[in-house]
Amino acid sequence: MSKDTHEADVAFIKALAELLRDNDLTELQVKRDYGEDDSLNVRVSRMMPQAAPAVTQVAAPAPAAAPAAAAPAAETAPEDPAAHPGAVTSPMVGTVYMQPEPGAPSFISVGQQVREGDTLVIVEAMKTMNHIPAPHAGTVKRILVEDGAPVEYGAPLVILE
Amino acid sequence: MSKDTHEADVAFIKALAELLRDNDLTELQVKRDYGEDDSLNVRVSRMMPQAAPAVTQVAAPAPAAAPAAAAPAAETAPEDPAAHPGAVTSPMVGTVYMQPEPGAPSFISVGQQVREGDTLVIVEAMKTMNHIPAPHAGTVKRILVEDGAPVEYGAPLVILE
Amino acid sequence: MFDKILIANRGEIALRVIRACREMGIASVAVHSTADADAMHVRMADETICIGPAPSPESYLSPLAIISACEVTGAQAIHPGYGFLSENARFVQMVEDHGLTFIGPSAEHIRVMGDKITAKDTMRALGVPCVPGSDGGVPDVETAKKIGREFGYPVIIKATAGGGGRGMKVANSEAEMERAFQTARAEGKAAFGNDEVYIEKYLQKPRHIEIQIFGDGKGNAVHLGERDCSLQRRHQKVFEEAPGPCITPEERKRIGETCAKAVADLKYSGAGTIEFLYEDGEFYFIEMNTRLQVEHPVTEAIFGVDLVREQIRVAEGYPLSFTQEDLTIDGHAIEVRINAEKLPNFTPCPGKITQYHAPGGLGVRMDSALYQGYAIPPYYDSLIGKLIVKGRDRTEALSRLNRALGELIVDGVDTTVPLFHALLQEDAILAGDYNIHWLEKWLAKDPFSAG
Amino acid sequence: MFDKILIANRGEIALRVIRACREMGIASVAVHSTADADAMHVRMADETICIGPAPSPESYLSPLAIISACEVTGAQAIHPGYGFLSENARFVQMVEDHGLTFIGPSAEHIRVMGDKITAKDTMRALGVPCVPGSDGGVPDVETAKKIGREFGYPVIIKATAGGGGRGMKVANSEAEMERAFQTARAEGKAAFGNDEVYIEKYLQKPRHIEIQIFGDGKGNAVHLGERDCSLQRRHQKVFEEAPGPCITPEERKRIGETCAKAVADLKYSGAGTIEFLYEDGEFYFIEMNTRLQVEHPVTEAIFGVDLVREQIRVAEGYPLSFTQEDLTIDGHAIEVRINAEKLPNFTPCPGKITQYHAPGGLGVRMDSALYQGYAIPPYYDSLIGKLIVKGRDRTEALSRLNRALGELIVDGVDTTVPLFHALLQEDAILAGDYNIHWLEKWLAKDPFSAG
Repeated sequence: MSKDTHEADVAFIKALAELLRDNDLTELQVKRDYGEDDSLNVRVSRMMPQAAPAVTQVAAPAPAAAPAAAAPAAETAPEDPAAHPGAVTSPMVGTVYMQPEPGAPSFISVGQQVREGDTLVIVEAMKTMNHIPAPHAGTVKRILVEDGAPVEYGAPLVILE
Repeated sequence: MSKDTHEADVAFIKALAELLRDNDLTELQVKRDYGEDDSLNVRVSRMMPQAAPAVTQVAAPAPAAAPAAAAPAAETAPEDPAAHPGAVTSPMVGTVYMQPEPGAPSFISVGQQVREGDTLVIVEAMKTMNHIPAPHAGTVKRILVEDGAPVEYGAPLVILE
Repeated sequence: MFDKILIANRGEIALRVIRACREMGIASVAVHSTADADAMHVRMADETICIGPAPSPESYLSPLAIISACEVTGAQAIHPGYGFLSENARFVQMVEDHGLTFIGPSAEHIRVMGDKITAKDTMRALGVPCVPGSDGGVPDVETAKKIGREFGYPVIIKATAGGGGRGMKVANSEAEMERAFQTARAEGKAAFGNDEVYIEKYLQKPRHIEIQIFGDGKGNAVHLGERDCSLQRRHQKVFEEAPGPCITPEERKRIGETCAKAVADLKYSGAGTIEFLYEDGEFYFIEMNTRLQVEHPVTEAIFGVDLVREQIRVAEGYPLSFTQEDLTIDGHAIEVRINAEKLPNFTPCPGKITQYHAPGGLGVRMDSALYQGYAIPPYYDSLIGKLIVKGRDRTEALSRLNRALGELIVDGVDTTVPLFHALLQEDAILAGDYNIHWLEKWLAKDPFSAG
Repeated sequence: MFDKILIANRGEIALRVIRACREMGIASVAVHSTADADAMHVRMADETICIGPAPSPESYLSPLAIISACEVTGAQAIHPGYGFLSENARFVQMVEDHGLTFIGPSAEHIRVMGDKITAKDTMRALGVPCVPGSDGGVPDVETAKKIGREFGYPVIIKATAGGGGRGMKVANSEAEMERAFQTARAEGKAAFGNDEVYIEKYLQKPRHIEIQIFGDGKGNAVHLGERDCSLQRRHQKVFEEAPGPCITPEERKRIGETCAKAVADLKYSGAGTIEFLYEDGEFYFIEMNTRLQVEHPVTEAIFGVDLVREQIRVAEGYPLSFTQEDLTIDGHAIEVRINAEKLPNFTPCPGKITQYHAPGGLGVRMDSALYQGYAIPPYYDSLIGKLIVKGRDRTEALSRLNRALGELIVDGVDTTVPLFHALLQEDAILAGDYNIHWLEKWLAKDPFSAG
């Protein structure tokens, strides 16, 4: 396929997208056969600004009486720190400690440079203190947990860049 | 392929989109054959401002063990005679008779001209013979039922044009 | 044994009957209006037939359409469900005349019980207790006082020609009788030009207690205890339970046996319910429903029997599959009616079900014709499901109800589920301490204004 | 009373426990792996906590993760469900050591019953019948014949050093004993270099009958009759019923009381199941499961009790809420296990549920963690639901099962539903005439080749 065709196709799809927006459409599907072995299949869809159920086709049931679980909701939140490429997450369920012992200074502070292997925080699980090391050298951009806070498996602790 | 074709397609689709919007439609599907190996397939849909889920993805459950009901399926079949503008449908549940009495000639045959009010068939319900009249004058294009057959309410009997 | 039964109904009750048919190996025919082509009862039945347009009088209420559908499909019997044609004596007569079997009592029994006065006279003659009333007009205060002493106060004095509350006075004691009697007379005279009055026992806070009975049509009958259906809004039951929280085993036995004997004497056939007002240990007949009730599942839950199967068996001429001795109460059951209605005004709320998830687990029964993607049509009543729970006792049943309501998901339309969540917060409900006025009074306090 | 219970499991059993907690007013904590963030047990619980990645050893099987999750959430007790850590004595010891309550028996009881030989010795000492076997090696044919007469034929002669079928010979009568004995010896010698043999009673067509017991940990215990779980494929139960179609009330009483006495003597705490092979009126102990069984709902159905509630009560130190006298059987119940597996090879079939509709109505219970739109992850076992039906008798239960299976819709993945539709066509199933070999033999005939 030539570059020309690609460009033409892109222009075509762009036109469709504009068309979708201008006409308040939700979906547009085009199949265009130009001849043998040359066809274009486009489907453009757009979620309505306000409409929640549109894309999440079958939103999962959430029992009315039961409080919504925090974890699953967080995953789809726009700013999920766990999704940040520099996020260091908890390898276990437990309680976070920012210092080696009560009263001692914290392992890290925002803006601090750390080397690979430096302890960032401790996660205590079943009376065992697990040092969570920096996976690589970098700067502590954000600290996402508080001293003494419980954390789930996979919870983001620190953002290191 | 050529830029011309693309532009023509976009113009065509744009027209469809406008048509959709102006006429308050929700979906429009077009398949256009321009000749051998040259065809265009378009589907344009639009969510109603208030409407809930966009495309009705959730197909209705049909219990595995229960035989599928014939009626609902028929309604969505591509060639539903009941949807034909010339269809004369049964105004009641009953049994269809094509003649006034056994052995007599049928009221109608295909190709026959009928006047408004002429009996097309009889639908018997609870021992009562209900003459089904032609709603308007015309030609019997098709007879969709057989003598003695049971019919539902709304079942197409005859196509009259 | 019937080969094929036509169900002259829709919604959850049509499904209920289809289920019984399938378990009995009998083919089922669903009838439907054009508006119900996608309804669950149509999807579930072995055969389906469209009988008319959306308005009920031309479809579900049309004897001609129903009987025609039987003829066309070869169904031998008709189960009417509740509502629609289920208590239409003329229809039942037509069914009988066409050589078909109506799964229910005879046209004659339906006719007798369909007329309130005849029903009351019949029941009184059979020994069923009714609200005590004077036989016709009461001529003077002395007679009125005599009646008052006989019935016990309070009594109500009503203008014979009256209605709408005018010419009605309550006397709470003999001291109040003279004034109440004269006032009622005067009001009757002024409003209706007739000063004749009659006197009835006045019930202040009665409960609605109904007795489930079953006759075999041959002079045998049993009772299946009571249901308490006092929680009503505009005479519509919303929450029913069995056994009744206030009924003692002795009361159950007494009124149950009275009812069973009455319907046995009538040679009544099939399921029926004798409704009473209940106050201070006494029962007062209101009416008899000659059909299956919406709330029959609470009785099924505590007795472990299938009332629809039994209806079909009896209609076929089989004896009842249980005797009175077989019927023992096990546990406690509650039903709540889930309507597609928007609170606080209970405005009907038809529409498309975008999500549906039924509660499950131990002791939970869901009778509903909903499915995800179904569109509730606007033409019929708003009952979309019945949630029935059973526990070893009332406390367990209430906990289970709370749990199950929390699991139920019906999205896309408003429902009465929040009503039940709110009721389960009320001490009176938890204690079973309510009467037929309780719900209306509670609703009058506008409990949903905040939500 | 516990305020908060953590459920160390997933799927339908986690849901089962959450339901019991909610009915008891106890907060529930769901633990989950990253693969289960959208699972129903996570959506239903009051609190949730992610404890590890998808592989079970790092999440549901990790004592550290589970106990940590308790500490972090403040849960006082752990319900293990079945599978995973439910019979891990080391885990239970850790739970106890951390001052938490394990909802189940003591670590010691789990340890004893976890070792087959110790379990058998313990049970035999407590009077529970075991498969008769010679005490160690049998020196000669005469002794073998004596043993044969004692046990009753057939018996099986096994090489002490044997395995895999070699060195195993069946003697159906005394006439066959000499040859069988000598052959087993010779094969043992040839294959393992050891000609010592021992003798056991040989069961030809046993049924799998298991007795549900419940102890209060203080020396009191009851039994809740038996379940027949003979229909198995590769030692996985697929269809369970209670009461057992072949067990007489006398047999139930005898073996039930024996089992209840045994666990009372052990001071066993909580739910347990004693599994037997059953043949010709005799029970032979196999093993004891020191946890709730998958198939516990059939027992709940016929006895009207909530076994999970009872587990929680007993773990809190309360007495059982019922006595042996309270426990009477009402009706018949059947459970079928719906697995996400593709027939005929039972290949696991994870994937997205595009449609889910649970059966409803009278006598139907669905325990499932499915919902429409849920994606079954490939990491765990394939059980996606249990359909439990109850009828007044076995015939009614079978009809109801057939009806309910017809209503169930699980689209998007293959399931074992067609297996049950097919089984319900088999006379042996309808008659209850099957044993532990029946299903494998039937499957060997390739009943799904056409479909």
